[in-house]
Amino acid sequence: MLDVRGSAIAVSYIIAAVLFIFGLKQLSSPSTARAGNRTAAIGMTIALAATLLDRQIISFWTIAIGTLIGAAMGIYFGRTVQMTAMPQMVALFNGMGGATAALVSVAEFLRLTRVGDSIGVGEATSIVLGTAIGAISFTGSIIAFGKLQEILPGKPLQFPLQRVVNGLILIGVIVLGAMVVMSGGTAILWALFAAALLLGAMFVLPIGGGDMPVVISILNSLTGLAAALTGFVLHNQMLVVAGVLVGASGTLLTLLMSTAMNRSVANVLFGAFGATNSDAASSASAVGHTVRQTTPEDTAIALAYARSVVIVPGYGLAVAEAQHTVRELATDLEGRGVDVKYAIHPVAGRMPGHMNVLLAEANVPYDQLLEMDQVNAARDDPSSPIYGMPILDVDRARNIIVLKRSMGHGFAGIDNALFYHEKTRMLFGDARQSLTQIGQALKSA
Amino acid sequence: MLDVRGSAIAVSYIIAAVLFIFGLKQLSSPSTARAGNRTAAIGMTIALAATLLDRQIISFWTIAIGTLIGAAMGIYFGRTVQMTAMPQMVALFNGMGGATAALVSVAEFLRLTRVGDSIGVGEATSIVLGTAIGAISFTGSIIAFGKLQEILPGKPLQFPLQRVVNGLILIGVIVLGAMVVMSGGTAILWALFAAALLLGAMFVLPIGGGDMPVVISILNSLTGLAAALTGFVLHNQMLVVAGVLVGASGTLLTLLMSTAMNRSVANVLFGAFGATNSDAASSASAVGHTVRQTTPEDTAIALAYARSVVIVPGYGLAVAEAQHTVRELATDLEGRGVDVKYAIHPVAGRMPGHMNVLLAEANVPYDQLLEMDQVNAARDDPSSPIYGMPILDVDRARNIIVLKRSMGHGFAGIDNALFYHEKTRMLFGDARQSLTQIGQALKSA
Amino acid sequence: MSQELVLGIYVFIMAIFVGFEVISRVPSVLHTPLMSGTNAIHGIVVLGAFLVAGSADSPLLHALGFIAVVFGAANVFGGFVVTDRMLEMFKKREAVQGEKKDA
Amino acid sequence: MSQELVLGIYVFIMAIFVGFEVISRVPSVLHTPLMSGTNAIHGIVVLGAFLVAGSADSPLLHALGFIAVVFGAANVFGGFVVTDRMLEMFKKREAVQGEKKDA
Ligand SMILES: NC(=O)c1ccc[n+]([C@@H]2O[C@H](COP(=O)([O-])OP(=O)(O)OC[C@H]3O[C@@H](n4cnc5c(N)ncnc54)[C@H](OP(=O)(O)O)[C@@H]3O)[C@@H](O)[C@H]2O)c1
Ligand SMILES: NC(=O)c1ccc[n+]([C@@H]2O[C@H](COP(=O)([O-])OP(=O)(O)OC[C@H]3O[C@@H](n4cnc5c(N)ncnc54)[C@H](OP(=O)(O)O)[C@@H]3O)[C@@H](O)[C@H]2O)c1
Repeated sequence: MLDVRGSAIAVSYIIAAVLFIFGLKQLSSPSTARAGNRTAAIGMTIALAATLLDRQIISFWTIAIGTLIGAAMGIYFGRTVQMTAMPQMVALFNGMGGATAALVSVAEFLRLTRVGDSIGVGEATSIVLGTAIGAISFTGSIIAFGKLQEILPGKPLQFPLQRVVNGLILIGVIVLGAMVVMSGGTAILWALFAAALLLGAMFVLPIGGGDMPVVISILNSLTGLAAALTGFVLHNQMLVVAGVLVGASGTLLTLLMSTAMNRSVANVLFGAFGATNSDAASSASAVGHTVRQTTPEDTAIALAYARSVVIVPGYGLAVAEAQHTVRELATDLEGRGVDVKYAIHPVAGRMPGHMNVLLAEANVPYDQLLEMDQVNAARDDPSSPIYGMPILDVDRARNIIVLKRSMGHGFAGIDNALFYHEKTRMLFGDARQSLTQIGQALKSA
Repeated sequence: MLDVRGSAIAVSYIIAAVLFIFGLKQLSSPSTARAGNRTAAIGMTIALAATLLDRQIISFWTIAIGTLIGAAMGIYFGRTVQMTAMPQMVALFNGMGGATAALVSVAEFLRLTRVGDSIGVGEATSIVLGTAIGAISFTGSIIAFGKLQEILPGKPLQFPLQRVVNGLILIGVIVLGAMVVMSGGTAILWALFAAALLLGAMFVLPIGGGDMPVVISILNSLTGLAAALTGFVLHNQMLVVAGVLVGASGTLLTLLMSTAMNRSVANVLFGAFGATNSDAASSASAVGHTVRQTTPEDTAIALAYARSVVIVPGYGLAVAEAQHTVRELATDLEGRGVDVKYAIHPVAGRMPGHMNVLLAEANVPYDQLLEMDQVNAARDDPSSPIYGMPILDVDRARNIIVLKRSMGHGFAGIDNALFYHEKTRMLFGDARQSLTQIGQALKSA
Repeated sequence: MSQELVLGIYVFIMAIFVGFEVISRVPSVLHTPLMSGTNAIHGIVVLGAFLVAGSADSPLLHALGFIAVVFGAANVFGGFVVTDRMLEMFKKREAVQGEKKDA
Repeated sequence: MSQELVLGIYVFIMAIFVGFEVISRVPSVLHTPLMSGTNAIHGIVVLGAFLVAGSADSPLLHALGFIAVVFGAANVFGGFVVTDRMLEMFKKREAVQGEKKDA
């Protein structure tokens, strides 16, 4: 039986869980999404305030100082991060959440064993899983952050027998976990913690930078799961609900991305995409098709006299931070009566929906962003690693203009047949510079 | 702690709950709906089989015989009922479910009090609510059945001070319930049961037959709630989940219908629709517009030379069981190159979606049924009781032909301005006869 | 509040969300089968009647249990049968035309 | 199985259904905010860190609790702030044009 204070805390948690769900429901429409994020934040505030009422808490100093420091860090980074660096940011915060879940699990174990009671199998299992999953999520996210921030090389880092070594570490984690559940022992739990930290790093290192969005999404759902497991240990159902909601979200986004990339999740995680197929890719490009170049001036004229222009933004636009420039160009064209639309591939950019955020930042209204509704699976080359991936039918356009700096291959490391298409003109140069030049040329056209 | 058998039962219940949810999910598409109903039935089978493993059960005779009789009744009625009589059928089955919930609640109370233990407040409250709601649902459904089956008059049955009397019965139920929770007492529970039975009947009697669909939907959700409460008493979470799912379904359908009728739920329940407004209705018809009649032959010619025909089926089509005749007529017209569609008002017929079932019975493929997407709220007469109700814009058609037997007013008891529209032609007679005549005339046209 | 009550409230609330989310996706074409299908599902309360009837040790409990089992079983069987009959009739254009060719 | 475990399983399963139903309605335009918003929500695990830090009675637990609170708080505050920043930018055509007129 809970006393009055305990009941008040329990009711607050229930309210928080409901607010999390309502917040996510509001996220399903652009017009209510911001309110939804705030609804969830209110739920969070209620839950954390209720926790402070808990009789277990005897000193507030550590909590206050820790929260101040953490909040300052979070708010600073959250306010200043560039929209192009969103994926890194999510990875970093996700790693922190994973670390928290792991540390809380370890601390609960220390507390429960010190009291001397034997821990139940259910609780011990939850602690072991929470520790392991949280730790994997922590180091995995840090490596993903490093790759996306280009502190670490984006190319898959591979060494001989890598899978064997990773398999052994995994077995080690499982064995240590089983030992903790069966016989307890703080030292073993610490060993498990260390092994899981290692596993997280080793697991993400061999995955190419282009696949990081999928990795982050998986790690996000793992952190949610770790939070839910912590909820089982703390007998806190609200934590279970919140954790599971996040887990479901991460799982759905992972499946969605791998569908949009036409690859299985296993292939993403273990395929070392962009490393193994580089031979095939370079041989394909050796066929020696001709590439046709164009100039900003010619492009401006083509655009000015077009009836309809579809802009297909890719990662290059984001990296060059040319979203504002393209928006200005589009406004100019619209002023001339040209119909302008944006067609966005579901995995353009560095995380799902990333391009939409970048264009929204540049004040493009969201009702002008077309989702790719007509996708056309599988085209010319069945031996290509991206064969069957949904593609935008840009080659149905009367003219195609590709903006990039070089004939470089990008993250995927594969040649693009579109560049050699007879309707294609390449406009080499940094995306922002090229677009600025087109804009100037357009003014005088 | 549950033993092995108890655990097996608990797991079976969890599986059943999941199957119910999956079943309802499958119900969201016509192509999987039938499988969904079967999924739910499998869940039901698993749950009932698991219940038989319960150690409490010492004799199977009553269960076996009772199930046989009940199943025979259910299957017989379920197989033989006319599709036009669907609403009555649902009302009848719903009443039986309500009765079951009420009887189980009463029996649990008898058992728990006989053991001599004092019942907890939570359990006592659940028992009281389960008994009262189940009983209200039982007699309410029976009265609704009687009205729809035309055993009872469809017109609202009213007598002086009706609301006062109903209010007093309601207060009685609440007082008796509070007494049971506070002091127990089998006699008081029986009194509560009786009062709730009376309340259910008295509550539905003053509601007009045209509003029965809303009433049935509310009673359906009440029975779901009663089942969920029984789950609290029996400490059976699966019952809670199943009951709440039904409750949510009934609530959603109720809201949907009252939106489609442009009336609040309170207005439906307490407005005695079709009784109070009859004066206004008859005065409107006294204005003396002219009505233009037509013949089956003229209708056939008009149809044969139309480019597009939209059939707007109403309850008259259902009552006349003319769904097959109209289907044949439509096939004939399609053979002549006429484009035929069905436009279905959300509350046409006697329950939501009823017309769709009737047309499906007549082999109309479901992709030919248009849902009313363009509804146009509020038209000519703001003093009309149905002012603001979504309507199909039939008067935008080049020609309108109305099939009914007379200038009678139907359930709602309101005159229809459409009948006096200059583009409207009335074709009096039973819908099936008229349609058959049109079909014959068409063959010779 | 007991821990069990707290957990029960979570189950109750989550079931409400599941119910509304799942059922709001059912198109209006299928509302009649939805109503009769959910109607069958609440018949699950017959398992309470099984427990009463199977453990009855007085004529009164026997009678209550028996009536409850009859009513509950009628609800369950009737509800599923009639829903199945309705849904059997829902066919796609091709299916309907295929059938016509067969006939 | 204990009754509490059974109830916990119900909560877990129902939460899975709620999660999938609710999140599958989020359009792909909003997937980046969804990811960072849910990322903030799992920061709720910081409440466990509060309990550890607030009840710590050894230097080790103090240290663990402190680090966990810092990390967890950064997750929560950073997650919500960055999501809000992103969603602030999503505007309808009229809103965007209205703004342009003002400027
Ligand atoms: N969004 C998701 O959810 C998601 C999920 C999973 C994987 N991915 C992966 O992420 C990648 C996204 O595709 P992507 O095409 O956007 O990226 P990408 O494959 O890395 O290609 C980027 C392209 O942009 C060009 N570029 C870079 N900087 C530029 C600049 N300043 N100006 C002009 N062009 C510039 C590069 O060509 P130059 O070097 O010649 O300039 C390069 O070809 C894909 O590999 C995809 O599989 C995304
Ligand atoms: N479906 C739902 O979910 C739902 C929900 C709530 C309320 N309702 C109510 O249910 C009613 C449904 O509207 P409704 O127009 O279908 O029913 P209605 O208002 O009862 O009208 C039925 C009409 O059909 C005609 N009719 C009856 N038998 C006929 C026959 N054999 N041949 C030709 N015509 C015949 C009647 O005219 P004659 O007597 O002149 O032939 C009458 O005007 C409305 O009152 C609505 O508010 C439905």
